[in-house]
Amino acid sequence: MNGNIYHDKRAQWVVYIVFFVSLGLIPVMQADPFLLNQLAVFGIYGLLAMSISLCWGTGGILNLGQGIAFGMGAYGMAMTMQMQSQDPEFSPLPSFMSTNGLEQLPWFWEPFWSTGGGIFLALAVPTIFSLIFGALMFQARVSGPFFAIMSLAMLSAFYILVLDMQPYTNGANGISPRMPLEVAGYSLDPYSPAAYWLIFGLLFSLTVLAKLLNQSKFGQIVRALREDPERVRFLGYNVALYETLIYAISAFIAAVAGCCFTILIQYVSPDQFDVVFSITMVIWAAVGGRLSLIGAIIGAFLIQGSESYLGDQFLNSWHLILGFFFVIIVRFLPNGLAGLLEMLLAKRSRSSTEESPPHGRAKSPAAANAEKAGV
Amino acid sequence: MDYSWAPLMGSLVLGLSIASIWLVAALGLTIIYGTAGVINMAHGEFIMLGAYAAYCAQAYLGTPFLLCLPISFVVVALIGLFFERVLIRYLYHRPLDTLLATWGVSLMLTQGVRMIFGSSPKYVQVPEFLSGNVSLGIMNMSSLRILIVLMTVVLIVGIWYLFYRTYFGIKIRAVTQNREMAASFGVNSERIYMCTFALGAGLAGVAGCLFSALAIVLPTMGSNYVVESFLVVVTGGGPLVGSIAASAMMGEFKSFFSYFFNSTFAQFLLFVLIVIVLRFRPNGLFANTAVRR
Amino acid sequence: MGGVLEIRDLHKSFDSHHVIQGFSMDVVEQTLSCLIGPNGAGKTTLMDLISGRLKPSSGSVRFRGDELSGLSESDIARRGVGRKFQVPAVFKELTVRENLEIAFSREVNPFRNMLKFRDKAMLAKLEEVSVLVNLENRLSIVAGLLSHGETQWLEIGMTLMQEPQLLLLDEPIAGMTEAEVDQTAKLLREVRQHSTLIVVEHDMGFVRRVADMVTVMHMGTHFAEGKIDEIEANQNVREIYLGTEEDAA
Amino acid sequence: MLMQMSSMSAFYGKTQILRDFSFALDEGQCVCVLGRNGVGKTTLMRSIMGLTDRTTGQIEFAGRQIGELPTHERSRCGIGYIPQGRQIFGKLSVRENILLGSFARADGQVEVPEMCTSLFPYLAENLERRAGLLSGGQQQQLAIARALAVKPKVLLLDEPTDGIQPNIVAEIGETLRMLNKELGMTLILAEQHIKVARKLSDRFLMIDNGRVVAEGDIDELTDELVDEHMTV
Amino acid sequence: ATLAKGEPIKVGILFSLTGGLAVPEEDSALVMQYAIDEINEAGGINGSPIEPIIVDAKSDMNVYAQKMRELILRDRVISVFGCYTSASRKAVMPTVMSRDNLLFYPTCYEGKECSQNIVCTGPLANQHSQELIPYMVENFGKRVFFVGSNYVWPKESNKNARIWLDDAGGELLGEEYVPLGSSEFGSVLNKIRRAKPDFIFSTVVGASDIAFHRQFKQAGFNAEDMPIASLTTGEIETRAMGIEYGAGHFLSAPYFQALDNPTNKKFVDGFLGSKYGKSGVTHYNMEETYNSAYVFKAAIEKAIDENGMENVTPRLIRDAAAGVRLSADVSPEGEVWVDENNFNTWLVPKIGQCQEDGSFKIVKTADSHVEPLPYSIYPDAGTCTAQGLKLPSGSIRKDVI
Ligand SMILES: Nc1ncnc2c1ncn2[C@@H]1O[C@H](COP(=O)(O)OP(=O)(O)OP(=O)(O)O)[C@@H](O)[C@H]1O
Ligand SMILES: Nc1ncnc2c1ncn2[C@@H]1O[C@H](COP(=O)(O)OP(=O)(O)OP(=O)(O)O)[C@@H](O)[C@H]1O
Ligand SMILES: [Mg+2]
Ligand SMILES: [Mg+2]
Repeated sequence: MNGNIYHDKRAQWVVYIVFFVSLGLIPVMQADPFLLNQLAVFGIYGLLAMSISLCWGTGGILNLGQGIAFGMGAYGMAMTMQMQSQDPEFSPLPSFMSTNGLEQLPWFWEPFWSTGGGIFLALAVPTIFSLIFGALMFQARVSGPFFAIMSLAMLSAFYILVLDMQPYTNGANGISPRMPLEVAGYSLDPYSPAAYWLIFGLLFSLTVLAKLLNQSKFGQIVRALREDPERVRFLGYNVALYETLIYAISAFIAAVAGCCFTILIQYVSPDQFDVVFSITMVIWAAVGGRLSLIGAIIGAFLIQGSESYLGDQFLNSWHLILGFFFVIIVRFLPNGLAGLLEMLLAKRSRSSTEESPPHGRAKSPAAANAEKAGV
Repeated sequence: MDYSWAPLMGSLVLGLSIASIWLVAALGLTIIYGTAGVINMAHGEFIMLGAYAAYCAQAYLGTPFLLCLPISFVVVALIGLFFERVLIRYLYHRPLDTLLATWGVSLMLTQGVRMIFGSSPKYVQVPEFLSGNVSLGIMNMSSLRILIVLMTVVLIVGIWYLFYRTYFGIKIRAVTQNREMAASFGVNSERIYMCTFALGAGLAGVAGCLFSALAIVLPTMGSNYVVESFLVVVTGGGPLVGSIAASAMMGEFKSFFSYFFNSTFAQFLLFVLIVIVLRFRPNGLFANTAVRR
Repeated sequence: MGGVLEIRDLHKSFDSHHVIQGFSMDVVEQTLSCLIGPNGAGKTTLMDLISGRLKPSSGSVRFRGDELSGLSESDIARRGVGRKFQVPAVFKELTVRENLEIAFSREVNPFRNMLKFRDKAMLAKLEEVSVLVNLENRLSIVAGLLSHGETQWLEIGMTLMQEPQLLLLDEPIAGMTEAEVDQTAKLLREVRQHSTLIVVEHDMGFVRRVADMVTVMHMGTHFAEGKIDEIEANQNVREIYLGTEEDAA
Repeated sequence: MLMQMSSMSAFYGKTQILRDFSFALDEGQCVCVLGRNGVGKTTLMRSIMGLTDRTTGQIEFAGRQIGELPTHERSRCGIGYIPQGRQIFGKLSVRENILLGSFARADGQVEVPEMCTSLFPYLAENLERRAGLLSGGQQQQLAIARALAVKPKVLLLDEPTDGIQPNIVAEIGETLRMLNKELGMTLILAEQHIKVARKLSDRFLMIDNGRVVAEGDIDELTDELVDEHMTV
Repeated sequence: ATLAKGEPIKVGILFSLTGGLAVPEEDSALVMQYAIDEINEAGGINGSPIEPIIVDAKSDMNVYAQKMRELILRDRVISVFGCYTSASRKAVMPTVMSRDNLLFYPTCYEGKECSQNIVCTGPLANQHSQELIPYMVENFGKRVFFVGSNYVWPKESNKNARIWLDDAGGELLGEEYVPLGSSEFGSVLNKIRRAKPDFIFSTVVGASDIAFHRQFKQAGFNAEDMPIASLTTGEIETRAMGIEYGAGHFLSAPYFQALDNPTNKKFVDGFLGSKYGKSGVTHYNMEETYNSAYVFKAAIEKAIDENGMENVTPRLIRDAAAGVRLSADVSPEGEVWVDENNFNTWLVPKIGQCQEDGSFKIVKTADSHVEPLPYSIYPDAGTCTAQGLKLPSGSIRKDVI
């Protein structure tokens, strides 16, 4: 199985380059604002799927509450953009606050007057929250399904909190800043190639960084603790710390995605904290292949793309199809489409080298081998 | 507001009612998780199916409400059985994957029901004596809620009897503890898992039938119960007593928090409280300490 | 006679079941002590207590003067206590090389490890250890595909990568062939040059070959201690563990 | 011929434990399976019960091919299993443990058999105790009682004296002898203690590295053989 | 989006056909298709048929926003009909405004918006309770308890209601909000029991509303002693909860199925007889949606007349909608017209009481049309004009949402 090109690091980087170069070229060939905007939104979904892949695929931490970081990032950015459109002298108060009986800007809104400060908070707050929540959970050795359910519960708690704190969040109506984000005097039209480049650049650089992280010693240790945290502990590593970090890094990526989302859509609502949306992220990663960063990204593209384009024809049965497809993937392809590719490549390399597998029916060596390098 | 003891008693009783609602919703989940270790994300949809089964029985056969309870049980148990056979049984050794796969099932069930019945709410009629109210001095409770409490007690006693007083129960507990050894003594563990899953699904069906009278019958109604059910099971740690204790705790806290704050914020506080509990008892209140070697 | 490891009046009970009952023991630097005793005597539990997996009910475990009980597993490992499990615990989905690389835990700081891709010191050590445990040709194999003996060796190799000062080995030769056992014995004697070892083993032949000192454990207590000959001659030990000729009649 | 295995191999995952294993057993015999630690004695028992990950080859029992049957049906053919480490159900009561055994009875009767209570008076007196609270020796008695409740044609005993105080070892030895000699029950006994083996069995089967390396009447079990294959 | 003669005029229909909001919205989508069919059969618009593009927003605000982008940018529709909750409206408006398209919003809402890209055919908060509160106070007593779902519309409606309540000399005993979608009313009902109000003013929506009415009766309350005056509980809701739970309670709406006029008879018979009428009822929301189609027809025809078919833009349609009047033989609820400044609708609120058979009996009809005032309770905020919100300072802010 040395022959399996799937695990060849150089081949993996080639795939990365081809993938990102072709994505990067799209605005050059296509300037349709809708398409660019939509692809940019898909890019955000890709970021989210990639963050899930990092946390769940590499670290084995199934996080059904990724929407927390995503939503916090989105709200942070929305607050920043909202304050950009407020006038410090004449109308310092967003209109929904006065509706809800506030007379002064709440203290935690103050930093959002500054665009830089706002964006910093939009990224820092979810990351710090994940550090704290992760540390609490992982130090108590909450793991597996229990962690999944707890992250889900935490997500619901946030959903409810954001709904309830109407004076500060505008409740169910969410925040719709009137104007696009303005950075250094330049207004970022969400339908422009510039917005596309921004998202694409982030997706590219964060994915590459995540891939490097996977290949570092850190990534190696995290993959090991996915399999047997106990053993890693006895090797002298602080498992809770590692788990917390990979969880927080993944949350940070989701927060970045959240920020971008608001830039593109100019709207946030508690639905960012919706349980179904967070589970959908997991579906993207599962379908694409949770062990592969790029697989997860492609999973997001495939599912959201088909939802957008098949959706209208299959209006009534889309969920039925999605559910069925997902069940099939989980049942037969636990490592998603990337796992399928790996298996096919393994078969090819084996038949070409005439290397017969050792006896046994359990897992194919390829499956056992899944993710040694984390594509 | 008047903070004397009478309203507090009122919320205590209300807490009991909320607890029984959550517990009856969580019973099926508890059994499935406790026995087979499967996290059944489609549980909410099984509840929904129970409600639709009651609706169909009433609309097409004219079955009276109380008779709908066993019908819901049987129908949903059969549906559960089907999914166990075609899907779950391949995943018993992959607990996280059961969670995902059952979520896929839940998507399909919601959409399937919507395609058959449409997304408008369905109406289940309850007999006159259940749409009233019983007043005991300072305490007040609707008869339907009393029925739910009674039904919960009956189901718990039934499950307890089944688990601790029948041969089937010995088999279930044996399989739960050591599947291989149970098989070595003639227990067909596959079939036990299958029956347990069907039983759990059936119990969800009963819950759905009860809820159809309390709230609303919709394809999406399951999601209203599923998170709370999970929390009951997770906080309880798996065994039946755990779920009873957890739901009692959660119901009373919810009721008390709602008394002092509003319902929304009460819900939030409750979730935070559970996170804290889990921080100190990571495997739930009544977890079996498993020996790993 | 002061030791690297001093265990004093250790107690451990599960619910009301007393597994370790007032166990005391000293281990001298650069020796190989064997721990023997009937099944359920509490040997593995003792290992768990030393390595921090279990917290003692009372009593103390001191390693080079530091109290260990109360520290976390990783802290204890950081102090130089390595451990091999009774049921081999390697990362089956990773390659042999990766298993060994991960075990090299001189650097545990996650932030520094994020920047670590190639580590000279680690490569040198890996080279050394893989030869020592005879896995130098199997480095790119997924650990799940190794034979049982190789898996045992891999785990020993992993503990060696940790560069431990005190090495706890729980039944290291279970499932090994005669030749492998020989090699393991040789290996352990070599390791003893710079580390202290505690080995739990049922195979008396092996014990005889490697042990400097033998400690017998029985029902959670320190039952007997001495050189192998003394132990084998000890009537009480024969009775509880080794068996006596008379019984056979 | 009660049981016959031919060219059987057993695997855990990809690791092969038993290699080309063959042996036959007559009714009423007591065969002792000997071998060092980890040679595959337990695996042999488990492959008879169908508990390994994969087994190839044939097992014939009481005129029936059972190699393909699921575990629970094998036990119903009349095989009682006393696993290594006892593995009683700690959370069930003593009575429930024994009743569980009788679920595998061919006649479908569910009861605590006479034989169990008369053989093990301690158990008879403590039927409602939680089995997890019993001491090791008592648990071993319970494991035997549970297997007897199957009304088995053959009893598989995996190191039944393992970790048991010497006086109880003698008692158990006595019980097994009685079962075999007086009630005519067939026994397959895995043992590391030669003395126990010599005392109880008619035949022996020496395993090394997953293969049968020697076989014969118990008298043929020479010290040389023991030295060669069971280093002590 | 440009039009050509004879080619279909594409419009978007954006409602939730699945999910929790599907209950009211799916019917709106159906009635919209019915209206479009009706218009097309009558010759379409200037000879061009209307082509509806129906999408499902899945009760998810992100999907509303996403689908709105698809409709406007990809499908290039000239207008969109849709949304129900305020949240969904807020979700789509940034897109609608930035692409200068037009949303027809056919339901009741709280107001306090002044966007130049929206036309609303439902009642505003001020139109809703103007008649209802005084009527209830007069007939049942002064003590009232407010219950609502926890979001903006109920809160704003309650603010409005409080003003009418003060006018009528009523007393507010308590105000409770339950989470959207929640079906647990135990603690709210306990609080009501303690407060002993004369009637309840309810702005609970959706599935919660049904649970509320059921548990209200089950808790031993009844409509004779303590009726619920609701802004939402119409024919659909009543049928879903069971008529016995709805009977006796009150609803304020501009339209009831039971309205007795020939246009309504034609609408009810026609709709229920069509392939879209499977639900068996018509409902105020549906009627408002139906009307929005005719407002659109009138406006686009006017825009075509004035500018020529090729030049029509969503903006021109919106401008043309100012003052559009639907006469009593088009609008089932009776004559209505679109305000020239704020593009909400002048209408006649009515109060109905649910009967034993589930139909509503009109117990009161407002004497005249009520003016839509989006800023009625925020007089300091300014007034809404066609160009934008005119601040007290005199300056104009556009796109205020
Ligand atoms: N977590 C636990 N809970 C309850 N009892 C336990 C636990 N761990 C071990 N025991 C009990 O403690 C006793 C000692 O176990 P231990 O594993 O230390 O024995 P050992 O000497 O290593 O035996 P072996 O030679 O079989 O490995 C046994 O009776 C075992 O059942
Ligand atoms: N579940 C398993 N997975 C993988 N390998 C296993 C498993 N169980 C046992 N083995 C290995 O199979 C080999 C044979 O084990 P087995 O338990 O049959 O030995 P044994 O002869 O019974 O030894 P003992 O005298 O210690 O009981 C051992 O090397 C053991 O490590
Ligand atoms: Mg041990
Ligand atoms: Mg064994």
